[in-house]
Amino acid sequence: MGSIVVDVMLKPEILDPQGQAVGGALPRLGFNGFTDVRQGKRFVLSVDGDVTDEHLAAAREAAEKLLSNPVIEDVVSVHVLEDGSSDQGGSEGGSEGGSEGGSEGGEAEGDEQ
Amino acid sequence: MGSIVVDVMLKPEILDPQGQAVGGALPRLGFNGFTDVRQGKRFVLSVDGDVTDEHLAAAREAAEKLLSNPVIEDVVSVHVLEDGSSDQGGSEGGSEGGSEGGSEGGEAEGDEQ
Amino acid sequence: MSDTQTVQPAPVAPVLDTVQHAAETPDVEQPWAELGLKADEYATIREIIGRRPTIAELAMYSVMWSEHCSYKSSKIHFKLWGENTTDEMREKLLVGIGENAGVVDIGDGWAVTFKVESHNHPSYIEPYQGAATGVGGIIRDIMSMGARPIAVMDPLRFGNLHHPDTQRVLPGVVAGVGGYGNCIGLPNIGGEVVFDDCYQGNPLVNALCVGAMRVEDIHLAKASGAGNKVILFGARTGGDGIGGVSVLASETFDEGGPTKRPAVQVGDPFAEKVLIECCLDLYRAGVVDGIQDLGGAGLSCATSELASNGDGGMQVELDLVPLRDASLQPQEILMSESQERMMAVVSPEHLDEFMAITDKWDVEATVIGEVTDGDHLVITWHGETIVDVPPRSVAHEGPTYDRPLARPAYLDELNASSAAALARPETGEEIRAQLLTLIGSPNLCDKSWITDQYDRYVLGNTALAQPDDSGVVRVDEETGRGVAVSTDCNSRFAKLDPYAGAQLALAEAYRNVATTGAAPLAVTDCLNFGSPEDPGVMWQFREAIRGIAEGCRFLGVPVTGGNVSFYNQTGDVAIHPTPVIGVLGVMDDVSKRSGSGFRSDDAHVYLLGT
Amino acid sequence: MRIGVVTFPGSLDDRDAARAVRECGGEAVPLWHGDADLKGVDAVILPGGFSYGDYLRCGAIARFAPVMDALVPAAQGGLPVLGICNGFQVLTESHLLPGALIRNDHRKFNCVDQRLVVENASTAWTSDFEAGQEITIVLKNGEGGFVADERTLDELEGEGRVVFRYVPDAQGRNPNGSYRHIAGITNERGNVVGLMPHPEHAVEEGYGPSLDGRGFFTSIIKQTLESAATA
Ligand SMILES: Nc1ncnc2c1ncn2[C@@H]1O[C@H](COP(=O)(O)OP(=O)(O)O)[C@@H](O)[C@H]1O
Repeated sequence: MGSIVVDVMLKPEILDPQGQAVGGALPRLGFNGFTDVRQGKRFVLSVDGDVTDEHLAAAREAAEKLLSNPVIEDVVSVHVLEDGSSDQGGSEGGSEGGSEGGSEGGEAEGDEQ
Repeated sequence: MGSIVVDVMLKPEILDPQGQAVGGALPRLGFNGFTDVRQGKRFVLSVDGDVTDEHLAAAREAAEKLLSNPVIEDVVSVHVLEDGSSDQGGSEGGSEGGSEGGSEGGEAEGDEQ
Repeated sequence: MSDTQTVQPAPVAPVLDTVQHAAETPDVEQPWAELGLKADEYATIREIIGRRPTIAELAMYSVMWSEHCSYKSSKIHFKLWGENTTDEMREKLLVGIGENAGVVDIGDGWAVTFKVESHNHPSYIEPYQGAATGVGGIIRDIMSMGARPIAVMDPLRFGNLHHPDTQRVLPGVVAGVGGYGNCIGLPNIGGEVVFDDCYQGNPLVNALCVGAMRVEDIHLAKASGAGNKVILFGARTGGDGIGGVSVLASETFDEGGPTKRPAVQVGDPFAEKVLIECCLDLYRAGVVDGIQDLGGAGLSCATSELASNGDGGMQVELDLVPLRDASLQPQEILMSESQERMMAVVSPEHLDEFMAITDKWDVEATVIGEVTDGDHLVITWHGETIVDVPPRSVAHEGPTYDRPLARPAYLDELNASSAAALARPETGEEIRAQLLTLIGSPNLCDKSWITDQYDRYVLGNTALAQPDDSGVVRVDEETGRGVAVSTDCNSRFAKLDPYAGAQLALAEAYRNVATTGAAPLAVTDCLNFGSPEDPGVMWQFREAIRGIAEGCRFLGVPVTGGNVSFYNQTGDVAIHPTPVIGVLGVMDDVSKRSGSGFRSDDAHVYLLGT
Repeated sequence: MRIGVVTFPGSLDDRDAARAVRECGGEAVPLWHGDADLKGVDAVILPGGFSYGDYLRCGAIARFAPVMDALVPAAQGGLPVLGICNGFQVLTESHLLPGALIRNDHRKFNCVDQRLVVENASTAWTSDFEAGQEITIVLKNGEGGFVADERTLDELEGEGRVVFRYVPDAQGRNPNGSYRHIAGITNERGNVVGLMPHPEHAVEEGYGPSLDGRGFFTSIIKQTLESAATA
């Protein structure tokens, strides 16, 4: 079973109350090195079998049509999740960080609206 | 200016009503190829200058302490955003999909709680 | 189920533990202790069914015989309710204690049902989801009576406002109550927020729901009529709420799905909103013979209670249950506490119409069995029988305990230290300072930071809500007939004297309802106490029940239902006894209600009473 | 005078909106999300609530309901449409109105009796008000912050399409962080109006903070009767 990750962020010029709240809380916990925080959404779409180009094309279209609102958001990435498990793998470790992205460098979504 | 991406997902065994609602809507829009959808959060933390190992260590700690709720969520990835812009770049294109991740393959977060 | 401990995984039977297999292997070691059963309870189960239970049967008995589901420590004291309920008090009572919620007749053909329940422990572990699913659970109780839920309330107790953990628990609980109630579209018409150090490690999240229906629409949880279908509808079943009971989980199913069992249940208010409208359509169509919500103990509870309340047996094919997590074992499916599910009993000629209605609302519905003319609850798994038990023995004939009780020794000393000994303010300055301290204290200050997070207007029938002492909602849009509800409890009084403290709580709620102009009609209660195994706590508990029951007789209003929550303690230290009382009253026209507070400039102020 | 009230799965204030229509002398016609059929109504209300749980973005999934396939062209053709709260969100997601509604700046759900200024009293839904009139109706939402880019905001203001503004508090803040205190807007034609506050909760004596909400419903009823008379 394969998975596709769609990442959506608010456009830089749109106010992000959640990111702001996190950014405000970090220094109170002793994290002082961060100048800004923005919060977005990450979708993991599962498919039966391997991810095909058709799946990716459909995911890209769904990302534009449904998963993001082009008035306020950008689709910043649509890519295959390499681990292949339905969602972030066995949850132990969730170590796909290293393997995700990069791998399918070509499929980044660049054409909002 | 550098950025670090933290990805957080609900643990696989936890019900995800949001993902479910999206999963239910996709077929109505003609997208039939997806068997499951899970929705998570993506944080982009900005730092002044380049991302250092200290920044990454702090981000990992913040991911565990503040950005995720270990009772129901996993931090699935903490990695450097290569574009270097504060968040997904100039929003035109948002083409970091290819360059993000992979780069810092080692830093995936694996030790919830 | 909230207090199950994590136990060592037991070796998993390589074969399905069928009834036949159980009969053939009487000596298999069973994890009854890990499942919270006592040795004699386990022995009783073997005696009832004449062999060792299968793992699925053991799962059912253990969860249904838990304190939470069986009321085994409290039941014996419930006879005080009956003894103190006169025929006159029963007059307006359409459904009394024992059903999912009591129902009272408010006139003009309208009936109202209301009940308060606790979700204390889950809300401490995961405040948002704990509180949210608490609200969701009580709403399903009200729905299962045939009513449309019309309002919610949330009596809350937290530790010290300034304690760092309160900063985690309070905002989470409030957001959870609001998140669920707002999204499901029920006005929040009141509640309480009390801070006391005794709740630091054990906050109380009680939730009350009120529902209304026409008298003839009352539905009950019973399965009768051989051949009638048993339908599970609503959300799919996942591993929710069985996380602690890993003894039930197979460790051999690493492939092919999540094998971890979440202890935290996640609520889906949208699914429940759709379920409400779907159920109301089903009731209107007259296609439901019996109905039960799935709450704690999930399918174990729904199947055994429906069958037990009916006049026959029930046959269920458990492998037909739609799953969210394909790796669940049958015993886990029986114990799962996945939210937003209901079970209905439907006659075959109504089946198509039933399914058409659930389809209209996109609610998944599955026939999983039928009512039989036998007297057993029989559950199969891919054709093999894994449960074969008398349903009453699971649902209603669990163990009861007459636990020792003793008046705590500290009470005399506590009562001896009276407020008279405290210093009095002497000067105007001191009085002023004291007044400011009082009105600035968390327990007396403005609560709008909390109440503004709740929708009090949705449904358009709210005649009073915060900051008034009772919530008032219209039931009948033609006449304005409606109800007033208030919940109250000062646990510091109850600590000093649980009998009088409980009566003071009752009296306060009764007064709050009466002063709106409503005639008090019925009482519900949520009895939050420490461990019943502590004789001092058990004494507090008995005194509180006695106080409420006798107070109710004096006032002429019956207790129609409620909830007991034990084991509210941190280590050995119990919370103050906290018998939260809800009183409901009726009014001919709620637009004529009187609110609290001054309403005009030249009004006179009178003091009534002593 | 028939006003349709759409019910999506998760709509909450649909019955209230229908009641408000009736209270003000109109006939309320229930419209179902799954039917691309407007039943010949004279106007449509998209009510408040949490359609589809508002899980993705408020109104995002409802926008694709069959009833919207009929409603969008009808609205573009001049059918009066009022979007209240979640209905406003559906209108922005459908691009019948510009901008978007995001999470309140304080990140909490907020239920208050809110003062508004009516800035445009010439839309289909506000003609019974006076421009500059102050009204108090219920505001209750978690994602009510109106945002749009500067150009759109300037355009809205320049064309008089800001219909309602929040009266800011003593600190100059509005209840959800809306850009330029905007509470409600209209399209170029003035037939489509969306706002976050809830007029349907202020139409009956004894229930709600005022009777100020009636003006929305009496406006549309009068206008429809007048246009029927002149037709
Ligand atoms: N948890 C709550 N949920 C809903 N309403 C609440 C809650 N707590 C308090 N309220 C409401 O807020 C108002 C003020 O509460 P409070 O100050 O505790 O009142 P009082 O001290 O008069 O009992 C009352 O209308 C009460 O019903």
